[in-house]
Amino acid sequence: MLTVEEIDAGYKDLQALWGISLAVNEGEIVALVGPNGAGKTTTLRVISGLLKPSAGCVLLRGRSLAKEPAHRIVELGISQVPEGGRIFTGLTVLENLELGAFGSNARKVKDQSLQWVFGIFSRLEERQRQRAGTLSGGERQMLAIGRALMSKPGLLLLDEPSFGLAPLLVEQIFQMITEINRQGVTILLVEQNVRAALELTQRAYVIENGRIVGQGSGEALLSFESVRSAYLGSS
Amino acid sequence: MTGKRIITLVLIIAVLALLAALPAVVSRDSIINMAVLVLLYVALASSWNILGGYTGQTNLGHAAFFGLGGLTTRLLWLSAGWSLFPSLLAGAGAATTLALIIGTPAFKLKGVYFAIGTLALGQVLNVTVGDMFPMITSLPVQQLVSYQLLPRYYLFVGLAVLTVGTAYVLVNSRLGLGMMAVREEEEAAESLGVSAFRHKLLALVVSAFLAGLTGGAFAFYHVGYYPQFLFSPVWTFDALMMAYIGGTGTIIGPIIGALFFVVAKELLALRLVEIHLTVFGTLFILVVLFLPGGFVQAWASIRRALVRQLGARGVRLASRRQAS
Amino acid sequence: MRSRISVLFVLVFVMSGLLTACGSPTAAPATQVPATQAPEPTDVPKPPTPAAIEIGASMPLTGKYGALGAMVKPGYEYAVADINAAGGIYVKEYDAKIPLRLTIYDDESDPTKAVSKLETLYSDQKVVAYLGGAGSDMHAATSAIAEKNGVPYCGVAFALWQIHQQGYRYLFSPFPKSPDQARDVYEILNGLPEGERPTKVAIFQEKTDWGIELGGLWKDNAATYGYEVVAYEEYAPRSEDFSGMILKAQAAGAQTLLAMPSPPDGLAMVKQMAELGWAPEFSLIIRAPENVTWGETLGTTGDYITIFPGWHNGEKFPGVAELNAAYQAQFGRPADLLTGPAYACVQIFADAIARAGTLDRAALRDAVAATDMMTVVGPVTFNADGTGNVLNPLIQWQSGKLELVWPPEQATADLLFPAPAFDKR
Amino acid sequence: MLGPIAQNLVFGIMVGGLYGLAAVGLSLVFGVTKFLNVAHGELLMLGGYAGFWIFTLWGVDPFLSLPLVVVCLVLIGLVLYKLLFARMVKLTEENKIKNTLLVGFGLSLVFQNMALRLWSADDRGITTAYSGQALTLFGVRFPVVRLASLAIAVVTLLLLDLFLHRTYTGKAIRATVQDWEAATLMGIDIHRVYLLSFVVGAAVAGIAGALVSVGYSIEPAMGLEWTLIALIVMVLGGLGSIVGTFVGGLVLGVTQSLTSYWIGGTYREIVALLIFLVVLVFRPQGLFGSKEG
Repeated sequence: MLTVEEIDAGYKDLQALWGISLAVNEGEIVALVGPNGAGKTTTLRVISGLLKPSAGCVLLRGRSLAKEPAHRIVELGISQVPEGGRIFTGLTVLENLELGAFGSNARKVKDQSLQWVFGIFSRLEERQRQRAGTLSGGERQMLAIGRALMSKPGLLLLDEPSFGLAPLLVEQIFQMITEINRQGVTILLVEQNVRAALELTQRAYVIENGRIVGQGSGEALLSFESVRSAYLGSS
Repeated sequence: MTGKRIITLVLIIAVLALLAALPAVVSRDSIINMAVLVLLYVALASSWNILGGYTGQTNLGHAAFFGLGGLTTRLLWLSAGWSLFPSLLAGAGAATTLALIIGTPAFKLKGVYFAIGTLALGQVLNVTVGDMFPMITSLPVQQLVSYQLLPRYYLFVGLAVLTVGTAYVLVNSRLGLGMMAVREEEEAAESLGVSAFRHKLLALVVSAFLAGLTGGAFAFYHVGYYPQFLFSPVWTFDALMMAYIGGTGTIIGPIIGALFFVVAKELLALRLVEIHLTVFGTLFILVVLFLPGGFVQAWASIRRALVRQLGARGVRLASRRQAS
Repeated sequence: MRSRISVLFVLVFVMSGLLTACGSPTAAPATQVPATQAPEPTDVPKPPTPAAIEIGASMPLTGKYGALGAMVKPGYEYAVADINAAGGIYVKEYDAKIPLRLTIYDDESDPTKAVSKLETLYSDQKVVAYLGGAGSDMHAATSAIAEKNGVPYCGVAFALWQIHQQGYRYLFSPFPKSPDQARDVYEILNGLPEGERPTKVAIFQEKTDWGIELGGLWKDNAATYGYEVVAYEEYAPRSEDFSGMILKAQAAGAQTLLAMPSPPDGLAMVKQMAELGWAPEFSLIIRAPENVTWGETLGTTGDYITIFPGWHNGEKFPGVAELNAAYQAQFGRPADLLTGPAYACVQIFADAIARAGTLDRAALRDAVAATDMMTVVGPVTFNADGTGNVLNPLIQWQSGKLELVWPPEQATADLLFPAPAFDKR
Repeated sequence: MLGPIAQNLVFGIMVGGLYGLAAVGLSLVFGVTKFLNVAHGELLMLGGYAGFWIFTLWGVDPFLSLPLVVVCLVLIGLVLYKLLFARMVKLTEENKIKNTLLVGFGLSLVFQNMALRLWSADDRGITTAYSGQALTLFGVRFPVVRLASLAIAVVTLLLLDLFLHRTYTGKAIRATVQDWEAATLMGIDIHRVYLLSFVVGAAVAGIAGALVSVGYSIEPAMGLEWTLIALIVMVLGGLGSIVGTFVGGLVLGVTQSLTSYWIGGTYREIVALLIFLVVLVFRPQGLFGSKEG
């Protein structure tokens, strides 16, 4: 479904990604793991078009996204949940969700999508009239994911959905992610919580210093020595 | 001593020599007058740049310091009969005092709130001075008859040198590093033990002192004006434009900005009486569009491009040599 | 290295300070280029005749005084054109008629720019006389430059009297001043039958030097002429809202309004007077209603207001008709209020140059001081302080037109009094 | 005693409404785009001249011609955005403020001189047949022109508020104000949002200018003063709140009027500015601004 080929990218004079290649197949959950500053978020930004690569290309179902501006890529079916959620705190929960369905196609089926999202995150339905700024950390993350789902994406990019959440909540969020995937949404997940991520996913890529250094099935990687020592610590 | 530094030093000496010799080279008062204006704006824009450029606090009330310095100096020098240098110092002192008074409340404000807060503060002084001193201040006839431009010119030379020199010394000191750290990331600076407030206040005080001195020099230079005139927000905006168009946060930026601003505007005003402002406005927009970071940044990128090109050619030459 | 640069800065600063303090030793008047040679023995050949007599003006063509500058500028230009059409001015020193050359710069209503423009005129064009701009702040700055450079200066469009009391020798202004305006208004009102006079006076004083001067004189003179100031309100220039002042004047039962607002203030003031239903029987509003667009902008609301403008194109002096004709041809209306006085300034200089017989500035200054001539603003002589003895006409907006209503021998219409309520105009 | 004060209050509210309207346009543009367009006062001036021109050339009532004025300013806004401001979108916030300030400064010079050539430096204004009329209620006079101006200001404000809160585009604008990158991830084309806000800001400035030409007067050099007022009111109300900005304008207008009645006309500006500063010291985010933004 998504193919990333030999991407170089960076900010100003600082190159952050070096020849990144990865592929996500329809229906999969794929994780991208690695230490802080390895280039995980940058990779997602390239895929969603916020950052244009200096070399290489991103293909969605074989179609190049090189010339598409970020807001068009959403309409083409890639939706990103940015790190920290970045919900619109000054707007209500409902308004946040509505904005998720901003694209013209998504807007036509807005009410349907809303029911779908409320089905997954029932808490959001209860709080739909509230200002998003008043939500708790877990609710904010749910809203961020729900908002991304409103565009009816084929591919959902999740950037650190577990960040800053209590372990219990993390488990809950991951269950919901599995549920979303089960309902037919392909997922590319960036996580620092490597163990949780690898348990969840079929396949994973390991990124370090802007380069892909390993890949394999989740379980295989869990037993991958360098991954073990580097990210799972002594446990 | 690196080669680059020697070049800088030679350039500085050359500019200073030129400034010193200018009156001997040109005998026309109009040129000296224009030079006075350039130097005045060099001092004003450089003093603004200390707080606005290096410390990242956009002060839109700079005219208040300039005006207060001018007002105090003029009153002491002209009305109270003080001699010039004590009056100038008193003017700068008055501006500094104002800076100390307003510093604490002003730096509670961040970003655009600070900018507009200082703007309002400047306007308070502007209106108050207009109200309290509605009368013109003109030089008395005896002084007019014996008015000499050259001492005034040299005062402005000294002032511009002092301002630029202070800015240079300051930004190359530990304090200057702290100021720039505050500009880049206030919280990060705090976490490194850099007190944002103290650095901002220091920058404000130095900036106000120099602006006050500049105002005082203007008071010594100008034959007749209303005291309120020095408090007009236009002084602030002019200084800010010059720093911006030259390049904020650099020593040379405000100097180039002032030179461009004054000379271009003056020459246009003399040649195109009817449409000079339209032309200047358009020119200004074009400069901003094509050199978005100001002259200094544009020069830097041109140089980078040149170096890259030369470097590439160098490589090509080298490889050709190897091939042959 | 860094410290070396710092030391350099300090050194230069100290040196320049010394230069400033001692007055530069090289500060010999290299700039004092003599405009002409001193008179010489007759056997020496005459100095070469200059191609033109240079005169110059720095005036506000843009900025807040732009409207005033626009009225003054054509006055200078027509006068110069008329004199040159007659071949120029005969200067005895050269035994030749020399044309005038007028250089005009825009100072953007900014006194600093005005100063630099005058310095340019002095050092580049080497002008023998300055023509003034407009607006009292501008004159205050520029007349000081004239004094400094020793260049005769003729300025109109300012009634400020104080400026003439500083001992300036080169400043001349053939224009009515505050004391005239403060006296004449009561003289005119006392021409009305006793019992009909609007004796309760409200003064709206702008807090500027001229406002303070004129407002104070109006107040001081009131009692002498049998008037009572029932409301005296000060305001800062550029106030949008005058309702507070109007309400007080209205409550005090004022019948006469005396004010000197700038154009935007004057328009706002009169609009709000209409809205609040306060129509004084007599209004003297100097400055704002001089704007040529006053009648067009306010319609009937602007009627009945009187002004001391300094001049009016209905005056019956020689040259006025020709000036009006030229103005009509170019602008489609007779000459504006400030155009005549501006024209007169050039006439005065031309006359003085001819009498002085030289282009020497000091001699020219003495000749101007001795002026006694007829101009488009009537007979002009100067007092020792440089103020002119000139006619101070009163004009009134009547049906959207400016009519000259005083003095009677010049009048083009009668003074309309009392003014009716605004909705009855 | 109460009568004059009430009367004074009426005038204060009316002038405050204009301050508010002038600031609302600036606040919208700044909030969304972080463009600090210091030529805002000049846009106001152009709006004033547009109304004035339509009135003198065709005799169209200044209130009826407002839609035309809006069209003019929308066009001007479009051209300015496409020609100049669109190039600033990609800059960092700090550079955006800097560069737009510089461009705005250049523009203000150009517009001032254009106006000077087109309409001369004379002060102009619109006086209609009903200009001096006033409704009297409990002894207080309500000048019809000012009443209508205030009504238009309020309606403009309410429409703007409805637009921002009830329409999809409006919500997209508000989302962009908060986090333009997250907004992009929603599929919002921020270029269009910027363009729209800029144009709407220009249109609101135009309306304010036309109302100024009816109630007061206009001249080519009026821009700076109105830009300063708009900046101060924008911050007084607090960024990010349209209604707050408008209320900030009312507060300023009323303070000025009451000051000039009670303390004296010379102090109206000083007192208002001091109150503004005091507000800032105690509420550094303005009257209605939230710290969250």
